[in-house]
Amino acid sequence: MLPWNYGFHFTTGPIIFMGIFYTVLVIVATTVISAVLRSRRAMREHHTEHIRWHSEFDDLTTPARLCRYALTGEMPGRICPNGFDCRHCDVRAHLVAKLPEAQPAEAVVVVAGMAFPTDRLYHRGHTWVKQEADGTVTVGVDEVAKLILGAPDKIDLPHVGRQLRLNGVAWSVSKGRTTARVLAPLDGKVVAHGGPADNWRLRIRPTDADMSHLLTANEIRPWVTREIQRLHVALAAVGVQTEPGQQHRPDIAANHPDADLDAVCAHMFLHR
Amino acid sequence: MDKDFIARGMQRCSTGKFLLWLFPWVALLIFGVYSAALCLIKGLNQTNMDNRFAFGAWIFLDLTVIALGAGAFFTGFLLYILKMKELKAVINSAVVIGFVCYSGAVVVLAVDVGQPLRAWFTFWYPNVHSMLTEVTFCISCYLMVLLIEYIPIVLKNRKLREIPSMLVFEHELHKLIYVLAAVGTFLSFFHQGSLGGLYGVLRGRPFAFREHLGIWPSTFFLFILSAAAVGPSFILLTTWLVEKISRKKLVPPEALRLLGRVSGMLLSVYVLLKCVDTLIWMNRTSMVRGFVPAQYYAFEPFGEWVLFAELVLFGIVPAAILLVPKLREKTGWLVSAAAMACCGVALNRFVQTIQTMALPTLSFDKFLMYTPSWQEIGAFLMVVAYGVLVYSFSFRYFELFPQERQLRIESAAAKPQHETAVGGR
Amino acid sequence: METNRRDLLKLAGGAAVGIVFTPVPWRLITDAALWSENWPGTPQPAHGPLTARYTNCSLCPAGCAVRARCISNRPIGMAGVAGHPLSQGALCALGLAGHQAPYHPDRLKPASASAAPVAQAIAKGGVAVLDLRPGRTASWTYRRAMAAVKGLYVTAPQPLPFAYNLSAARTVLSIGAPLIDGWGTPGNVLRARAGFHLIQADSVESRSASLADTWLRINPGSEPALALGLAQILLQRKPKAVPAGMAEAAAQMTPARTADATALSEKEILDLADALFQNGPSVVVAGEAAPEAAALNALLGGWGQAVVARQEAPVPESWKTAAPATELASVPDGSIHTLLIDESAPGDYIPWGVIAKKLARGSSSVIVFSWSGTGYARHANLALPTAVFPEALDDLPAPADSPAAAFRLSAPLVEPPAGVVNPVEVIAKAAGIDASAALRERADAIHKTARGNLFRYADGVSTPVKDLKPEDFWNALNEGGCWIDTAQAGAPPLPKWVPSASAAGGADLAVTIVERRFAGAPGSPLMSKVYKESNLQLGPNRAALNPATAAGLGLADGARAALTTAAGSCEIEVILDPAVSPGALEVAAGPEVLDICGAFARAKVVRA
Amino acid sequence: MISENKGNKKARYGMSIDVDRCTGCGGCMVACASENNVAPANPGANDRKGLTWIRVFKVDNGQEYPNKRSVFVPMMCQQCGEETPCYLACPQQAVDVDPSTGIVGQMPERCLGCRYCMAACPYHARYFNWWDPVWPAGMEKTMNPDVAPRMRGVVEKCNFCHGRWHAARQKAAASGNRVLDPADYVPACVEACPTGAIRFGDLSDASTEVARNSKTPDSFRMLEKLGTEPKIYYMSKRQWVKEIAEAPKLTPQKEPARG
Repeated sequence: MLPWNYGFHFTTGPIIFMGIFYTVLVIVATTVISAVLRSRRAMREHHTEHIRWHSEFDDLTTPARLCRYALTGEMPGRICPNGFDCRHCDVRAHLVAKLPEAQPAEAVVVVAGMAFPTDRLYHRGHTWVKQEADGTVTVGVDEVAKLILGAPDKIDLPHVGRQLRLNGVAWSVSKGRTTARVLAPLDGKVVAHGGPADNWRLRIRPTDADMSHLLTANEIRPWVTREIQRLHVALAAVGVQTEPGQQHRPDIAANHPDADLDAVCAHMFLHR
Repeated sequence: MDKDFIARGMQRCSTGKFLLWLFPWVALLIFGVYSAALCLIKGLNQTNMDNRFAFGAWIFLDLTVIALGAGAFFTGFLLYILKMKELKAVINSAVVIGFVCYSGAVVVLAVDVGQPLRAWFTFWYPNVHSMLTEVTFCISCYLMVLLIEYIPIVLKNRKLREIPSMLVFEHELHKLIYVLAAVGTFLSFFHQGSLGGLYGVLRGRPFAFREHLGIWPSTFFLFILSAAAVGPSFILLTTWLVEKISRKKLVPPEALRLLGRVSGMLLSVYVLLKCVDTLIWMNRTSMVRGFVPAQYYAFEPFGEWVLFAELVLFGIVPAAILLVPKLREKTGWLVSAAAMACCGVALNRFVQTIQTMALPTLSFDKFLMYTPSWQEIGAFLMVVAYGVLVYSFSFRYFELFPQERQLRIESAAAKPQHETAVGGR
Repeated sequence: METNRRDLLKLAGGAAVGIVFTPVPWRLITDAALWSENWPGTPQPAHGPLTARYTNCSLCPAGCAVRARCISNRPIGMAGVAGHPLSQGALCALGLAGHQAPYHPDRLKPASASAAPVAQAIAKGGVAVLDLRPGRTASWTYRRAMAAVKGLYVTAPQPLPFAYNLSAARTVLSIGAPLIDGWGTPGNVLRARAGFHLIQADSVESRSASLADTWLRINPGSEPALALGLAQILLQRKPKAVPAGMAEAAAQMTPARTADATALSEKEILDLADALFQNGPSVVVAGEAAPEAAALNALLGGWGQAVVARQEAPVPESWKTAAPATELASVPDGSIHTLLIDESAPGDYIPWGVIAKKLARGSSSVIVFSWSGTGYARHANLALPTAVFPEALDDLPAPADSPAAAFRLSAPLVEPPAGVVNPVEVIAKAAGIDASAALRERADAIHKTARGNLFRYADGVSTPVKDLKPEDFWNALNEGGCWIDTAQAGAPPLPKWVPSASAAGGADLAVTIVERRFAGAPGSPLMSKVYKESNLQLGPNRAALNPATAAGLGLADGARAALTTAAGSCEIEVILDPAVSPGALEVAAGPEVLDICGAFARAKVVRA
Repeated sequence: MISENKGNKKARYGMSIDVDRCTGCGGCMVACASENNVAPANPGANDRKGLTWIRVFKVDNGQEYPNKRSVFVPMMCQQCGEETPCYLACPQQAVDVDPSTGIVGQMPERCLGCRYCMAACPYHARYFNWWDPVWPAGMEKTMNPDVAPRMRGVVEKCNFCHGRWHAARQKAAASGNRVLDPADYVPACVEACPTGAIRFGDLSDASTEVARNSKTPDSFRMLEKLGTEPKIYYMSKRQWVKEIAEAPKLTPQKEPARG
């Protein structure tokens, strides 16, 4: 084991053998220690939300991870490699340059009886972002979210002043036995809380003005169509069958109290 | 309560049903712990081993279990080093199986030695000439690696990942997992090899002794190959079994077929080399030492059929099945061939350990038989029960098959569409 | 520069890390391991000065000379005494670990049992002493004591009236005798072995059979027939002396009949007779067929040379009025009221049934002096624990292979435990005679003859007795010495022809008993090495059968079975051995087996 | 261990055993057990679980009566000289080969009890302590203080009476000698053998009886073709006895040897 131990001889055999053994130990120890150090740094630098999102994004099903251009049919079947952060995506930059964005045709896009105003941008986690005059943004949940959860029993909003991270948890919503986490659509600091009456939840001062990762008016229809399909599949997987062409009545959570809506929420709100 | 620990979107049976499933295994575990405790407290006189049959059922089962557990390192190697992405579907399960096999084997070894409290002497005063030293060092290092590889699987549990530090550590560790996979592959190569070397170096046992290549006997390399060949087969087999027991689709069929193909390729290379090795051993190695090989098979019940079964029935036949794509497509053939490959390696380990011990070396020796005592069987069943329990808990609370959710969603998606199509007509 | 607490802590931390890179902690761990290497409960023998002490082993009648390696005077190892005229430096397995005999688990525990009943019984009358090792000084004391109380001194059987001089023999026929495995003085036999041709007639492949020049596998129980058949042939060659009654008995035993009885061919029998006749001097040694063998010896050329009159060491004149020795067989049945058995010096084990017949019905009592709980103590009304070798002082008569008279002491090497009784003292005292100095008296009587030499073990020097003072002679005997007579022994008186009793049993298996030496004396617990931890010798209560015989009885190797004879039944373990004659049973001597198997016994074996 | 005998003449201790003279009395087995503090058999022990550093086997020529012949063959550690199988097997250096004596030593206090050495030994000369050693009350007083008793769960074997070698060496050192007096170092079995069948001495010294015996045409070693170079030489004038040293013959259901 050690040069000063019984039976250790400075000959080739023991030196090679123990050399390999200690090398292995050092490599394993280094790996674990560096993982510990890196996690400590990540914790210190508040990368938790970022890491959570990326680790969960990898575990999402394939249809949930489709690129926005796959939704619109420009790049069929493409899986987003960036965790829905298009701000630094080369493909998007390339496509934006090639196809200048068309102007929205209508003020409200209606899909399956749900209204999606085009005066705001949409996040894949079913929130919307509306620019306010004072430079802040309003954040609320879209109709799909309301379709699933209806009026929530309990909402846990972040306290004012809290820094939200894009795709981190913005707030959580409870309904019955189900808890869903609503993802933050952008980086920013919470400045005010809203309520059901205001039709918005948070007012945020963004820390990054780039909102190119959010869906725009022309993408709403293909996206929502796809989301409704996903919802049907998710409901089917927990035993809530939908007749072809049938639409769900709002507040699915209340209509199907026995179904495992946890799984459906995770599926639709993009978390596990 | 229990439900909160099960990942969202995973369908698991009710707590009551789970407890019902656990009950027989826990009972078996208690019986096994009692058996092992008898061996530890009263000594190895509780076994039917003796001075001539110094190694018995435990060593045979250890060697088999470790060969089957090779799936962990080899799947890791294929996934992280050779980048066979399909295998991501089974890697977590492979790691748990590897962990269960190795830790179980180490527990049995601890019972098997006469003075378990002196186990650390091997590290303190290692004899580098001994194959067992190599085995001990590599197995303990690899068990450590497996334990570290198991950590991210545990930390991904629904409740644990709510703790930010756990989440972050899991993420950071997982990023470095290829280092551990590489180290694990290196260690596994050596200890699978040295387990083979364990018997191949026994100059005093011409039945086991083999020609050396460098410092290692040929069995060193054959054990590596055979372990690498059946490791994937065993993963295939267990995955299929878990699918049957849980009545769920857990991995895409392509992953299983890939495992089968890899297994088949390696198995055919192994069987070929094993045949060459057997011929050299029969015509040279053994003869030079004055031992006529035919004599090894002159004692019932270990006749020539053992050799035939090992090489042909459980060697060439499963290799051929696994190499034919048409047969691989059919689950029945695939699983049967994998099971045969596993039997083949178990038979090989049996021949190496038990037959070696049973055969006489001196002209006035008897051919010996030995039947394990109930304590020996109990102690091994303890490990089996332990393995099933660890795996059951892991399957229930951790995501052993990352594609399970996706497959479930896919099958849910496929159903209404199919119905629509029918309705449409 | 100022040092603060932080600096000190840093220093301590640095030192701790630094120490890890020095050998110190690792050496400490290694040394800690050394301490942990002691396993609790394992005895640690004490050290002390090493010395050699000498005595004679009294575990069996051979009485081999012993050199004991002692630590602080405790014997820790035994070895033979090189150059000893009788034991020739050899020691058997029993003697090599004889110093451990006192610790055998079967030893009778010294209890508070009092010897008072002995005195009461002797006072009542009708008492008999059974001496299993006659010829000792203790035997003389018993005879004197019995003479004083009109009791009976019983032996069984009487020692042969002749002794063998094997070194003078050129051919030795052993009829079922364990010649090489324990007969006579092992060292003496082994030394003479090179000079004679050994023919072993044995129904099993005993160790003597495998080491013999010729092994004749005879039917078990046919030993007397072989002796008679040989006598029939030899009688035709006009021997000088013929024992009375022999010619008549042998006349019927033609070679054809002998061949029929023994399973040998006629030619083999004639060849055997020729070998004995032509390659003389020849002697015959027998186990159970001793009477026939004795008579047969008289027909051979060895009579008077290789077979001589047996000599006994001189005894004081005053002892010669003692009671005569009576053979157990000639004691009337049901006549003994109180039987005192001295098993402290074991010899041949007499089946209990033979003894029990002699006891008076109803009111008899048996008092056994023994160290072992496995012998007659099982049948006794009172078992009194005695000392065992090397705790007791006793003397050893010359064995059957010593042509000269001899006298040696088994001097104690260790103290006997408290609570043991000395049978000689107890019986002498109860009979009212003083025998406390009997051994010394006898030594003086020997010294007075001024004959013979004293062989001293410590230096291996032989000194004529006439050159020694009585005191020195006595001391030398106590410190390890052996007196050997120089007087020439003549031809023994012609024996009378007495046919062996043979047991009837028809189709039952004929029993051959081996390893008789273990029967009376358990010896060292380490004897387990030769019969339990290995199969070298047949262990107690194990029986070997020919595989064919066993198959006929439905017995497999290792089966438990019941051995049943006319006298009773006991449990045995069966092992298979093709060397055993079909229809025969080789069984290791043990008190349970011997109790039910007399000479030429026949037995049934039934699976348990 | 290596430096201990530096400068001394290297010895190669060995034995010659004349099997024609062995009577199978078992004296060597008992003397060995007594010398080396081997405990008596546990009640559960049998011939496969016992402790017999030297064990005498009764070996026959495989024939039926009247051609059947048997010999007694004492088997102990054969003190292999080359590629010592047990030495190479032991994972923690509990087996050593003393270069100054050629004796294969066993350190039970170092032994883990893995029994790999037992699997490695072709002579079955190694024994495992299946039970706690138990000496009947009082018998510990007869134990040899020069030999440490072993504990349950370790392997032990013949070491040519290491205790006696040690004592002889101390005696030689005390009188200023560098070489031991051969009369001082005689293993217990050699001393006990009543027929002198076992001889002991330095094989590298041509003047010793063992060295001469080892070179006679009658001498042979067990399984010599394995190349383990044992230092126990057996001797017999009979051809069939010499053949017992070779590999088992093709007689499957051969009668088991007693021993």
